[in-house]
Amino acid sequence: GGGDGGSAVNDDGTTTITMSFTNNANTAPLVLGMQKGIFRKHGIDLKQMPPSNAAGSSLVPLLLNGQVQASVTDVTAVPAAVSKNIGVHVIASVAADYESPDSSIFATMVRADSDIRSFKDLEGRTVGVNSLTGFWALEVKEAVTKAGGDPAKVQMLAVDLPNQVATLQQGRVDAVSTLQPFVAQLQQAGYRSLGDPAAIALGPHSVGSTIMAAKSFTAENPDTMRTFLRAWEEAVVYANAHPDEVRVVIEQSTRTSADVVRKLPLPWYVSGVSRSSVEKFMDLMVRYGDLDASLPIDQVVWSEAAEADLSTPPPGISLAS
Amino acid sequence: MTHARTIVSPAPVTGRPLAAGPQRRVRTRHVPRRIEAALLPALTTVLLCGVWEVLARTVLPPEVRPISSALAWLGQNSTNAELWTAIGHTLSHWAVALSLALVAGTVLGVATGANGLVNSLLSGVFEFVRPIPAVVYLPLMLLLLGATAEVAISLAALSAFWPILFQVFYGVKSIDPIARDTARVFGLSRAQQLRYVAAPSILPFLATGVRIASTIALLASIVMELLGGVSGLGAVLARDSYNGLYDAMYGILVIAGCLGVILNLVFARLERRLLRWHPGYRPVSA
Amino acid sequence: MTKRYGAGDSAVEAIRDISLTVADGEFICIVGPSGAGKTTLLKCMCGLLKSTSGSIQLDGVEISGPPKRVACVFQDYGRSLMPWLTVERNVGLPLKNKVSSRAERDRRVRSALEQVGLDGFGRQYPWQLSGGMQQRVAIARALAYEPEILLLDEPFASVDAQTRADLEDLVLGVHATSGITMVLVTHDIDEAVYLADRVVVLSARPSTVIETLSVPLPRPRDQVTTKADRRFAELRTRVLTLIRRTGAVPVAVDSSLPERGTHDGAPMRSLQR
Amino acid sequence: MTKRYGAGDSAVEAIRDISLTVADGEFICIVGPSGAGKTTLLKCMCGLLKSTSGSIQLDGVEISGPPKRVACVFQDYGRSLMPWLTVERNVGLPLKNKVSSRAERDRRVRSALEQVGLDGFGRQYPWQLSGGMQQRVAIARALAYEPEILLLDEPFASVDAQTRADLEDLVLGVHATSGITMVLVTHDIDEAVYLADRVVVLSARPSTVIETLSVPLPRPRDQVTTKADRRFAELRTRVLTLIRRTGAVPVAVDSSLPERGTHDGAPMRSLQR
Amino acid sequence: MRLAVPTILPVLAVLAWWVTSAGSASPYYPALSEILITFRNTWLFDGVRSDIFPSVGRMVAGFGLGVSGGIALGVVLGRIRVLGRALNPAVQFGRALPGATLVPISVIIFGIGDLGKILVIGFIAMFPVLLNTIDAVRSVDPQLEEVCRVFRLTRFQRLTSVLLPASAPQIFAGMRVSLQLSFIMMVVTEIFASINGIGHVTLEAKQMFDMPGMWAGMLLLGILGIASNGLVLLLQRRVLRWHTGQTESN
Ligand SMILES: Nc1ncnc2c1ncn2[C@@H]1O[C@H](COP(=O)(O)OP(=O)(O)OP(=O)(O)O)[C@@H](O)[C@H]1O
Ligand SMILES: Nc1ncnc2c1ncn2[C@@H]1O[C@H](COP(=O)(O)OP(=O)(O)OP(=O)(O)O)[C@@H](O)[C@H]1O
Ligand SMILES: [Mg+2]
Ligand SMILES: [Mg+2]
Repeated sequence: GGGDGGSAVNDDGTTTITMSFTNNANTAPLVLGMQKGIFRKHGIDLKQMPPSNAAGSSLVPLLLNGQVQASVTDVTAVPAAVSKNIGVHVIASVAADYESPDSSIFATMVRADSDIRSFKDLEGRTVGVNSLTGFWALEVKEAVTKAGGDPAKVQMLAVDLPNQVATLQQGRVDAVSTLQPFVAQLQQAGYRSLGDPAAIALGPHSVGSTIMAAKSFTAENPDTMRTFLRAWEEAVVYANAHPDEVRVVIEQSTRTSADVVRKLPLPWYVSGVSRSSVEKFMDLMVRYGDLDASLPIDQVVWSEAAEADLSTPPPGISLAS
Repeated sequence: MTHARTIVSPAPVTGRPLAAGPQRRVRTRHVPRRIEAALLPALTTVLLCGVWEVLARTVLPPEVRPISSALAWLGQNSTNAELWTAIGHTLSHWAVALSLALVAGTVLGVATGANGLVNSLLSGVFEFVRPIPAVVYLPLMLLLLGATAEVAISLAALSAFWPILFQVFYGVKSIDPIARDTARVFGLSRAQQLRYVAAPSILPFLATGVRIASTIALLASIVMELLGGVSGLGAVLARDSYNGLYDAMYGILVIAGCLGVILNLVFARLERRLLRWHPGYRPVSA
Repeated sequence: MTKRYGAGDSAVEAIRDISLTVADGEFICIVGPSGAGKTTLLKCMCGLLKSTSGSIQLDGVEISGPPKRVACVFQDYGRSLMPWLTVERNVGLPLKNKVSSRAERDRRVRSALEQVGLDGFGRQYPWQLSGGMQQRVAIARALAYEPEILLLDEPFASVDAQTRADLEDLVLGVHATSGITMVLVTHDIDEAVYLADRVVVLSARPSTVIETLSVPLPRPRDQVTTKADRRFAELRTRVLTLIRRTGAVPVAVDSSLPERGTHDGAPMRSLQR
Repeated sequence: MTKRYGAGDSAVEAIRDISLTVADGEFICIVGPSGAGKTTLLKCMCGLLKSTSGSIQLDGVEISGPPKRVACVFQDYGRSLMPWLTVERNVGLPLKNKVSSRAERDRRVRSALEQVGLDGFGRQYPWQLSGGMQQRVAIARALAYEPEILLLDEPFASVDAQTRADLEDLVLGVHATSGITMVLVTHDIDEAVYLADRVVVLSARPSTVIETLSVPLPRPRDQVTTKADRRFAELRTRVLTLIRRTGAVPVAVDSSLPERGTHDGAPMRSLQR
Repeated sequence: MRLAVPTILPVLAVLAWWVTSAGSASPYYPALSEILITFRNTWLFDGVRSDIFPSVGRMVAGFGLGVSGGIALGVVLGRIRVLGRALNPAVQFGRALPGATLVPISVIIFGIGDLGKILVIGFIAMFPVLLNTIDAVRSVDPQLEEVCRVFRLTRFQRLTSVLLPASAPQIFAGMRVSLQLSFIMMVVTEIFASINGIGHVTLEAKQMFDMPGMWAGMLLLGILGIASNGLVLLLQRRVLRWHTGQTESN
């Protein structure tokens, strides 16, 4: 157990922070930072809770009871929780969405022979998304609206990421909204992309993957949290600067084969919070009924969190024009 | 009275008189029987694996991996310490959960089976709690207890508790009234009635219950690890499925299945020893 | 006392108003037509069933459950033996509370099995024995228990004539040496007269005592002299005519399962006082 | 034929070399000490057990399973009735395949129950009946089945003298009118002589036929005249002395559960041919 | 009076719940009154047709499939020992597969309709009944088997008149566990590829931190559980009348 919201100071003077996150491409800098001693250098003994399939709603209790101090989450979970008086907030980002010349991180895919040409054509069709609550469904709905369609006529279906390819292939769903490495797999198999719903819905470089913490913890341990964020920032910078090392970490921590990882477009790691991006997500949530009203940004994002710098992409990443 | 109807004819000379004294018999007969007993299930298993292999390679989508890929993955990872540690964690969760369920289920099963009042009192609460899956109230548990091994264990124990409770309940109901009367007349104490009359009557029911509960405890442990982020096979499964490692997913399913088979084997052995007297284990007559 | 099974329309009155006093050390035999209520009476006497009205007392104290000093041989001997225990352990089981020394227990078990002619079968299971042998195991269990009062429900029904005679003499011997009070239900009138101090003749259901006959034959008795006694033949004929008169086949009743009782989950047979 | 239970060290030889031919329509009674192997013999005859060596033939054809025209009354009557069926349905169950008309079935069931003195108990469950009544249900079931060969294993052990006499006469009557072949195991020597065309006396285990006695008493027989016949008394004494000679109490064997057999999952009691 | 006893503890529990939750500040432990309002809004009117019927329908179908399949297969595997031995590893393997992981596989194989869900529910619900049936038919009193053989009862009669009634107490023990598993699988199958259902609505409420909604779902599941268990008990009382009578005599 992790105590009652307080962070434990160890014998060697470091402070233990337990985080819950799943090993995937996005969370590679956390692992890299641990491996390179970046967190330890800042006096943070970062520990990972074993990976789980649980959605944000199941992770929040762990923040509240102090078992973990930070948790990687879909950004929409935070306003949803805050609107129900649950004390969590966003303290940092993990990775930003971007489009490179040959691929994007997110994509909505259809079969090659499909008559669906645009998001508007999704009307009357079924789209598989990882989860009905959260940014997946929101982005598709907004992309349909922007394309001039009626999202109410699109049937959303929860299909977990690993099985989306099969359901699409078998015609159980007409389209799936997915991310890397599945996007690359589908493209290789000849599936067609309708575009990046995140970019369409939120504009370029939105941040959907964030780190959240309990408000009570940040209030009681602001120094620890600041130190942690500084360490995270350094880890992000290091990761962005060392794509090869990132690929090795991804390969090891996800146990994906080197072949797949080599072809993978790397995430654009971001440490600060993009408040505008959070607000856009809240707007979408309000528009599609997941939230009654937009919340003041200070209730959702820790006031001391730095603003994200989304202007200059890291050197290893080439942006689509 | 014309012709002979039923004839019981004398034995040919083969009928070797068998006196009370010990007679040695060669044991060789047992060996082939033993092999035969193992061979049959092995053959059907191979056959079913073959069916899976063919189906997975032909009609099923590529995400459903053929058994050969899953086995290959298992082969590659047979020395993977992480995997073995995960299996160890899962098994320890299973063991503790099953023991807890066994104790609680037996005690409450006997109490509810033997005492109508206790049964009526508890049944309302029991029946309300039972149909609610742990997935639903997981956040509450995590909030109260955290994502700890204890949570995985207690939820797994709860799931395994029900089958044992019911089996014991019905076992108590099946005690032969004449055997019960006998025990009472001969002045056996309550503890002795439990030990010598109730327990053996319940045992066949309990044995089935334990086999059901053992698997449920195993599954519940894995699911709790998967959802709650507790170390074990479930946590490995969570990561691998998020990253689309299908061979690994099916490999872990195979591990779960094999654990089930092995644990069942252990219990079946134990049961055969304990229930030698029982008609199900008595020799087949004629 | 009376005893009724069930309640309401479908109640079965097994025993109507029986009054019986058994003296210490006495040997009583109960005879009566099949279905009369002999087993019911015996079960009431050993405290397994509660009487519907009236009372059953042991030494002036009302019985509420099976008293310690009573042992019983059940009519359905097959089901009264535990299939999970060997013969030896079946016989030894009730001794655990009475005899603390293990050696003494083993001795008693061995001697009881010997007495009923089953030495050497101790390590078999009851279901490996013939019907008559199982019945003798049940008798051995009761003998090894050394109760003060022994109730036997048709204990020799499944054994052959010779074994039966041997067992009769065994019971007589035990009665003579240890002074156990014995109540024995039998269908064999010769047996009843041969064994008993008094023979109680029951009527068909609902049963009442038709007559209680004293048997003034001298003890010790033996199969040859006693049965050759003139009074033996007289008593035998007496009992026989009494039983004949009662009509062996019980009156039919038109009763089915009590629908009402089961409706709301109540036990189907509840006892009324 | 011979019959052994189990294999190896712990085998129990129940029947050693019995040869018996039963003529069509004959009435055979088998007597013998308890544990001799009478039940075993009967079970072999009705095809429930396979003989260890030798053969059992019906009309010259080797029996491999229970033949259609054979019915049986089991010694352990209590456990041979289905507790989940009412008396009526217990008796009627085997008729379903023989009699297609429902009305005829009902008639047969009713008449069989009447014959054994249980009319009016049809809608009760077996466990609501006394021991003797249960035994009579088992007899009624076999009678209603109207087999060509009827095997009865101590069918009157639990009924009172009067009912017993009635049932004996019932069986005699059925035998006379329908010509059923009957084989009856009993411990009552009077009964054996009274009923049988031939009485087969078995020795203690491993049992062999000591002697087969023809009973030349005229038919129809009745309780009074037949039993008063001089030859009746002679035969009775004859059988008695034969049985005495064999030693009623069987030889003890020191055998326990065959440990070996259970070890590798092999059946504990396997039959050897 | 007898009817009152089972309600004592639940009534006490509800009272305690009402009192302790009345002024609760924790969003995870909302006031019972609030839960009841949500319950009424979610489940009592539109919810019956749109969510309760589909869910319960799938559950009943799956449960029925599982129980009948379990009994049928159990009789076959229990009686034909060779088959029982041969298929034992397959059975043990099958029941050790986590139900939750079967859902996506069934979506791939059977699609997103009701069929796949019903099959998964049935598959998981089958095993407790299956195991109990196998064990029960193997332990039928040998004496009764002999009766059947002597009176030449047909296979079907042996099944309906002897095997099933003799196994009934144990089958019912399995059925009650199967019923519970059906409920759980009903919810689990609605995690993925579902557009309606009790589990779907409840899990979505959970995802959206709508705690009264989640509690209302749990309340509904509990109520349905009590009701369905009552139905099974009613059936059991009919089928096992002889058994209760026999064992409760005295
Ligand atoms: N559990 C029961 N429920 C209802 N009636 C019962 C029950 N047990 C016995 N009876 C009835 O009570 C009567 C007496 O039964 P009891 O067993 O005492 O007879 P019995 O004298 O021992 O007969 P037998 O000599 O045949 O064993 C019978 O007519 C029987 O139908
Ligand atoms: N299942 C069994 N396993 C081993 N031995 C058995 C089994 N059944 C019977 N025996 C043995 O076979 C012998 C003959 O038994 P059987 O039941 O045929 O005797 P019986 O003549 O019918 O005796 P009774 O008159 O007491 O009923 C007995 O000594 C018994 O110990
Ligand atoms: Mg009786
Ligand atoms: Mg016998």
